[in-house]
Amino acid sequence: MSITQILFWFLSIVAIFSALMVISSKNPVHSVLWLILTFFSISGHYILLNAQFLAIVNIIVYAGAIMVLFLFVIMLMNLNKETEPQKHKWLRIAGAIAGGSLLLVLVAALKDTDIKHQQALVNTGGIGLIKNLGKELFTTYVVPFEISSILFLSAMVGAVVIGKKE
Amino acid sequence: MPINYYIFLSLALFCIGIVGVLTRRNAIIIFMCIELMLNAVNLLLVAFSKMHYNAALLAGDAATTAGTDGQLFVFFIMVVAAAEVSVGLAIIVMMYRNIHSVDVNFLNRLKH
Amino acid sequence: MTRSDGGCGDQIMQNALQMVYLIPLLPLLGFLINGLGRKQLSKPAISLIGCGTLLVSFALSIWVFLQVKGGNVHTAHYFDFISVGKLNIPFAFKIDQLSSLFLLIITGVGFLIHVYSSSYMQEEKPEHFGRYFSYLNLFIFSMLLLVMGANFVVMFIGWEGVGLCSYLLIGFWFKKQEYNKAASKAFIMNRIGDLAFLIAIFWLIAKLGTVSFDEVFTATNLAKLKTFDITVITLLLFVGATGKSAQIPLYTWLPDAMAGPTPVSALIHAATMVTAGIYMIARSNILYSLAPFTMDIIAYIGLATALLAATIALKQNDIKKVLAYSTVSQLGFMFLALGCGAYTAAVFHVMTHAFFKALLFLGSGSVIHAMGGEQDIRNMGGLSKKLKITFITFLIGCIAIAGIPPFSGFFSKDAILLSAFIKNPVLYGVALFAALLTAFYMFRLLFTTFSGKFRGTHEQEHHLHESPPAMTIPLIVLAILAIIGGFVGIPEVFIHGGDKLGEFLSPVITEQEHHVSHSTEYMLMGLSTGLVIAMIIFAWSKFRNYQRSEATGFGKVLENKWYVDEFYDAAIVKPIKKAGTFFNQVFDNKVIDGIVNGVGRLLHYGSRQLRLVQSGQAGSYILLMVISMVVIFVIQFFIRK
Amino acid sequence: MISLLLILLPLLTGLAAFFIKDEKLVRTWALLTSLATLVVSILGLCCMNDTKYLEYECEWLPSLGASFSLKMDGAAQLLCLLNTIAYPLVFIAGWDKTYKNAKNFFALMLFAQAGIMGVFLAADALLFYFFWELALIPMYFLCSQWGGEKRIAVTFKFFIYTFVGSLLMLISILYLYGQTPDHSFSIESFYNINLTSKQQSLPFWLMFVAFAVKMPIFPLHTWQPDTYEQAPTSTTMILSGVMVKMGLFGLIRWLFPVITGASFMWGDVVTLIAIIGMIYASLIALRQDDLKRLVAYSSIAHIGLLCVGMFTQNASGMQGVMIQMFSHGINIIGLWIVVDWIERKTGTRKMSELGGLAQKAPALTMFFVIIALANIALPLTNAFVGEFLIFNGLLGSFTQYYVWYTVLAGISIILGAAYTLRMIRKVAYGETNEITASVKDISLNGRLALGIIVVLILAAGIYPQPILDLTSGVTDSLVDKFDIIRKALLK
Amino acid sequence: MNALILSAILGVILMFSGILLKQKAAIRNIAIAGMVLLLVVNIMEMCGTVFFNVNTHGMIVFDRFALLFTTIAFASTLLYLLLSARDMEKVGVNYAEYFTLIFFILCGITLTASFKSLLILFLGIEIISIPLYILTGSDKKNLKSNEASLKYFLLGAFSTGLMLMGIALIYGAKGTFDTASINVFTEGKPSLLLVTGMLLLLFSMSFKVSAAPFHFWTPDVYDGAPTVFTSFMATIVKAAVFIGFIRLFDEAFGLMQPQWKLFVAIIVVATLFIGNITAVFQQSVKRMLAYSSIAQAGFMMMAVYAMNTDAKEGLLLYAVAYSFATIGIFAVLIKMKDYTFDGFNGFAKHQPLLAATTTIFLLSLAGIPLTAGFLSKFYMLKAALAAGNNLWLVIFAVVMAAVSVYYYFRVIQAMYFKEGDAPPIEVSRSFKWTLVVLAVLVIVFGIYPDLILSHLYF
Repeated sequence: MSITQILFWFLSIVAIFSALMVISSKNPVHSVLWLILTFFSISGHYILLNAQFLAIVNIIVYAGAIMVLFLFVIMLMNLNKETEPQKHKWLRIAGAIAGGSLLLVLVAALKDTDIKHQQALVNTGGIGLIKNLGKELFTTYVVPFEISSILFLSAMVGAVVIGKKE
Repeated sequence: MPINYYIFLSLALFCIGIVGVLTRRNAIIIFMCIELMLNAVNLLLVAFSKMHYNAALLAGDAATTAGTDGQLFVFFIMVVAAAEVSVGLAIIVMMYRNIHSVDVNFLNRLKH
Repeated sequence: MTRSDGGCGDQIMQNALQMVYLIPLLPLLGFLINGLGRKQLSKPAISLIGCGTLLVSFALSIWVFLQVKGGNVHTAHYFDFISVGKLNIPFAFKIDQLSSLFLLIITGVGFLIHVYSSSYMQEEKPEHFGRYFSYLNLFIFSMLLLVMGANFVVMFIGWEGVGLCSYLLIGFWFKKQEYNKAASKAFIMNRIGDLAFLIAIFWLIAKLGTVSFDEVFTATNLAKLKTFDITVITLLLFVGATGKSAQIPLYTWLPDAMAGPTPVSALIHAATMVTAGIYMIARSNILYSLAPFTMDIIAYIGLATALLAATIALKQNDIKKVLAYSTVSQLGFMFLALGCGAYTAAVFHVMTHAFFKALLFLGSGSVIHAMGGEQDIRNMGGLSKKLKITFITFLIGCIAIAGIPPFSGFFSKDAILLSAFIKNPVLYGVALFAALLTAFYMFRLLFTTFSGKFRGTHEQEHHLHESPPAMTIPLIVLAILAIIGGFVGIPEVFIHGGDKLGEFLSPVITEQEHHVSHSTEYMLMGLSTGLVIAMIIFAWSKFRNYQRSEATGFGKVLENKWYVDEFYDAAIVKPIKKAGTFFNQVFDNKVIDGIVNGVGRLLHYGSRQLRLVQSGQAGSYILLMVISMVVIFVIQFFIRK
Repeated sequence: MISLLLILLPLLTGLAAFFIKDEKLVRTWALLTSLATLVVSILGLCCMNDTKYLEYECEWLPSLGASFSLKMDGAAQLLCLLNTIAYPLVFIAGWDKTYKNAKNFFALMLFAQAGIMGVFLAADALLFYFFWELALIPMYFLCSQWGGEKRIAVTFKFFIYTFVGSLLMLISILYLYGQTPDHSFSIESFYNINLTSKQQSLPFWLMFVAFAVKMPIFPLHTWQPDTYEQAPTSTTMILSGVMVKMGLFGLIRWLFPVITGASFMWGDVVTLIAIIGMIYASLIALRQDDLKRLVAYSSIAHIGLLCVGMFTQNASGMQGVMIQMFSHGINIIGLWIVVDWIERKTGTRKMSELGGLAQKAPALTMFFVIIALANIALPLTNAFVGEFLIFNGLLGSFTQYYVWYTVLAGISIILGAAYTLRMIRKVAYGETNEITASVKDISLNGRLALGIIVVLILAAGIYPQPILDLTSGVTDSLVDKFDIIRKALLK
Repeated sequence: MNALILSAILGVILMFSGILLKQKAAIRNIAIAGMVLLLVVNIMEMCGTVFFNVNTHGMIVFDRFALLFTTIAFASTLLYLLLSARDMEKVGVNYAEYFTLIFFILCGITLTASFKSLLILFLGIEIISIPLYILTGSDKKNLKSNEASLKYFLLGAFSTGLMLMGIALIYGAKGTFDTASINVFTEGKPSLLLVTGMLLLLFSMSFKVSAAPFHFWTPDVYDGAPTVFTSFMATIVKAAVFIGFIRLFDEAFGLMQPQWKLFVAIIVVATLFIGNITAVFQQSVKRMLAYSSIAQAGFMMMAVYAMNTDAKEGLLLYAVAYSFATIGIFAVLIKMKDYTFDGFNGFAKHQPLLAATTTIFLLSLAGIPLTAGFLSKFYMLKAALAAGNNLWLVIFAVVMAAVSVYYYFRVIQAMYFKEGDAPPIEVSRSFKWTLVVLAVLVIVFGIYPDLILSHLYF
């Protein structure tokens, strides 16, 4: 059992545990913190998969920007355990069962795919490096890249439309 | 590490996200769960890209760029997610302004 | 006598008989003129047109008759009425012995009755007067079509036409709803018969592909028909006849038909229309001769009708009702004759009956006229002093119908009885009994009406008077005919070759020769005559001066006509009405429409339920989505494998 | 040429009618144009009766294989004639009526005429369906705009009923289209379809239901009495006089020649249903008190007989249907005119409240009686010829129960006499009452319309041969088709 | 390509015009002018003049089908703007921004109609969705609008998640996002990953086109959103997503029909059933139209089911028929004070012209001949029948079409046959004429659809 494998298991367990905590903790602030932890563990996975660039971006964008945004909002509304609305017990159970069965079905379906023995975790390869990605992004993927700017524009306009006081 | 593990891991995260969406009423939490789902997808994509890269290597193509597209896709997902978050939070805030609650079931005028 | 192709071959145009279409055409014209101009024309003008047209066609009929007597028989073809595929139905007239004879009877008696009516209907308003005559002419027209038609379809046209006219004339005084009811009853009962007639025609078409007499009654075609077919066809035709000629089971309309004006009863419901059935069967005698089974049926039905009607007539107090039932009974005799294969006898009796029954009806009309509309014989009596001519003519009529030599009725009825005797002595016995009943009730009628002392109200008595000549002259003429009418068919036993009628009709009517010893024949005649006279004396002793008395026991049953009408009502009319009500109120509304509307209601219900799924909660939406996803995955990965 | 004109004329004049404000003017306009159409159809009948005039074809949807092609065979000519005769009659009879915003009324009426005409002429399945619906839509608006108090619900029911039917027909058409050798909707290629009788069954029933609803055949008839009762009488005349024939015409042109095998196979069943319907409707008519409903149910009975006649599938029966379609159209329009007059003058349709009209309105009564007698097929009226031939065909047909069928159908004829005479008796005869005491006799335009009708009745009753000759071509070809099938099956 | 870039530019222009110009008329005119320009440019591209020639590395291909559809979409949008642009003023203050977002959405529509790579599809759908979330919530003080936008956003994001998961799995199976190369598989059966991904995509696309059982957002969102924008998203957007749908399943999963045909059939049936049946009982015309749009989606799904030439032509025709009719009805509905059926009572008396045109639109939606609605439905049924032995599906669809008549005609009945006092509403002459043009177009395409379809081929 190599170190990478140990890391893999460790990160996976952390990710899943913290994810579970996200959905189970009563206090929204805690959920946010747990979610950040999840993201960190996922970034860890990225590093294991030599996707260094994505790992960094993940931490910056997600754990950094996005989650902070969430945190701000939650603080702003000072939500906490007391104000947290609770779903009816049975509905919660139903939801859990539904999601669980979906997982079950998918896993059962995909447990023996034709590619199941292909290796993902090896220490070679530099495609994840910013150099390669950048090259691709600004040659092949330039059009989608520009298009995504439209997406941002619309999001910005939207935020303005929604957020602006009248 | 066989790819299956990654598939299962991300599926697990994905479904946890779904369960979260189903079990919570706080709009923000629900939204966070959706973000969790997206991250599960990202993880899977990265794993796959790596896998395809390996496959290409084993096929003997030393200078392969296989799998790059997967990682770029992840990049685009993050872009979209960011945009979504900005809009989504704006909407939630707007609602909160009006009803001082983030309970998705609080507003229930539209039905039947 | 082959049907012309296209109708304009030379030899046909040369044939004078091609002109016979004038005979029905003139009454039709009369109908149109009187019908459309009934508001404008004056009464004399109307009666002139009505009678005049008929007089002319009567004259033409005589001319035609002479032609035929001269051996010139002819089928006049005018145009193709219906021609579909192989079926071709021409509009053609057939002029032969049988039809020409009937032409004479119809136009002749018809003319007399027209004349009679012109004074009998004087009280009517002009337009109703005109309506009356137009109907009468229309009737003559259709009756002529009936007898002149060269195929079953043209015959059927007339057949239904006369039904229509009788409907119109029974309901002539349309303000009285019960009259209209009687009219409808007549029409519908005729319709039942007509349906059978039609089916018979279709059967013929299906089997032979033709309906014209000239083609059907040829040996080759008859050979094509199986016995079964012939029996069915003849039976169906006979059912048609029972409708028109008031036989069991369809006779009940005729007595009710007396609602119409009396001349109408005389013309349509005694002299002419009701004998259409006999004409039709006589016309197709060749067919019937091949269907012994049908013949038996006809004989029994006829006899039964004769007896039943006679018994009913015993207890009737309405002068016209008595005559009506006697008509039914006489028709029964005619069918008996037909059933026994004595077609000539039947036709003979049709003729004589036309004379004396028309006479009797017109006489009763004159009585009613005198009594100011009174028809109940219990309120009459002793009229012989005031109404001399009426009384005498009526008496002649009664003698004739009773069948006392040498009056016309004797010969025809004797011929019938003889034929019955030849077929089966039992039949003869029953028939004789019916004949005796006839004599009895006719003279009951005569005595209660004319002898004894007057039983009506005083102003009726004061009002009593003999009818005007326009009414009495036809009476006299008919009386003479009733006396001498029989001499055209004197039995062989008296004069060799006396049976002129038989000879005349022999080309169209083929009868199997029968042979009974002269002694038997004499004996039968004597027997019947004797008994009849006895009956008359019995009636005289009983009703010389009539005392009013309530009918009891069996008499009541007879007075109520064996409750046949009630039975029909309960057995047929009521159920039909019930079914109609049920279908209308329950089945159509509740069941069928209920299903239709039920679908709509179900839709609404489903909609109301289904929209509850749209709970308005994002959580539940996603839950449902996830569940359906799971389901689809399961189907894809675990079930479809 | 003629055929195209027959459709375009009412369509365009109808459009024009939308813009004529003045009521009197638009009424005149409608009458004149309908007369013009009549002239055209007569032209097509007598002097220009040559295929180069009667047929028309131009490209429409080549991608679908649908073309705008019109074909005018004998049956079509007869029915177009009926259509063109009916409209002037309706307009004349309704001359003294006033409608709120009349221009729409007359425009829609003319549209309906165009639609019906198209149904009779279309030689392309898709086009046929188009016109089929087109005839329906104006009727829907007419009935629910100018109808009685329950009009909306009733008319809507009528619409849904027929719409469902026609949609089923659409499926059938599509199915058959799939079977055509050259994927085309033209009638010729429909005639070239060859399927086994078993395969034909489904499309047969799908299509027959559509026609059965239109006719209507028991048990799909429940829309009809309500609609006839609620619709404005002018519309009812068209509905019952002309539109009903669309269903029968569908049988003649689209069902029998295309799906011959199944039509033969199911002939017995359909005949039985239709006969049951006849008796059923007659029994109900016997118990009706409302004049309109009575006429409606009697119409159901008559249409049932027509359907029976079609399914005898022999020359006599189908020729009978041809002439009877014409006769029924004329007669029932006459009946409606009378009923409408009575309702307008007395304010009631209840026979129990009527009576004694014969004294007050002799002319009306005369027409009434004549038409009623024609309605029960008295000889020398047009209906007799038709029913005679139909019954003859029925008895001569190849169904194994033909005798019983004939007898049963005959019963309904007797019942027909019963309820018709009952109607005459209750309406025209008897003493007058306070409702009928003040009735005046029918007005001039009414007399004119009824007079024309009576003339037609007698003319067709005494000398029907021209009509029979007109349609013999169609029936003969159908009979040949059926003979082939029959031989094939009997072997 | 012209349209894609120009629409983006126009979006930006309008964004600034909101800052620079004060009077709304000017903004509106710019928008409409821009729209015309967009339409022209797109048509020019159809005729072969391409201004910008960008190498998209085969991610976007503007083929005949895509261009024809975009033309249709732009034309409908133009008509939509002509009819309803004025009414956007009522929604809120950010007048220019609304146009901006609409142009961005058009940009997304162009992508969705012409993608060749799942990435572009994803971006396109997102560019469509995100502005729509905004527009739905643009009536900020209105709680219904808030609720609608929140629901739409949450569910939309969720379905995006599904879609991404699907794409990821497909990537895992194929190692590419290019539709063409996804569609080839050497081994007999497609791999489980591929199938799973395909199904997830099916779900998310069904969600976007509001096909049952993923339709739940539709009624609430259409009902809650400002009517102006409901009109837009219910027609043009939905049609565009459908085009994306059929492209995806034709080009990427064309060879996997055995795997998805059954489920599409189920979805068709469910959608038709739920949409039609639920619409029957509605009291508000707006909500009824929402459900009817689900029902219509069911019919359009038949094109995906059939997946043949007829289906594609039919889908284009359907897009026209459905969009035009619905835009027209909504344009009238916006003017109404009262959205309930009774609000239409006696409408024909005061507004004969509007009533007449609305009737034509309703007839088209109901699929009555002579209107485009009939032929489009006809194409669908034809395609479905041609697709194979599935008469039952067609019969079901037809029965449901009959049901749809029920609720469409309720409006007609209210307008024409019911007595009532629908408050007289004043409309500009230009509005009336645009409406008439729209109605005429509906009828013209109903008689001669080749006007459109002939452009599909050279």
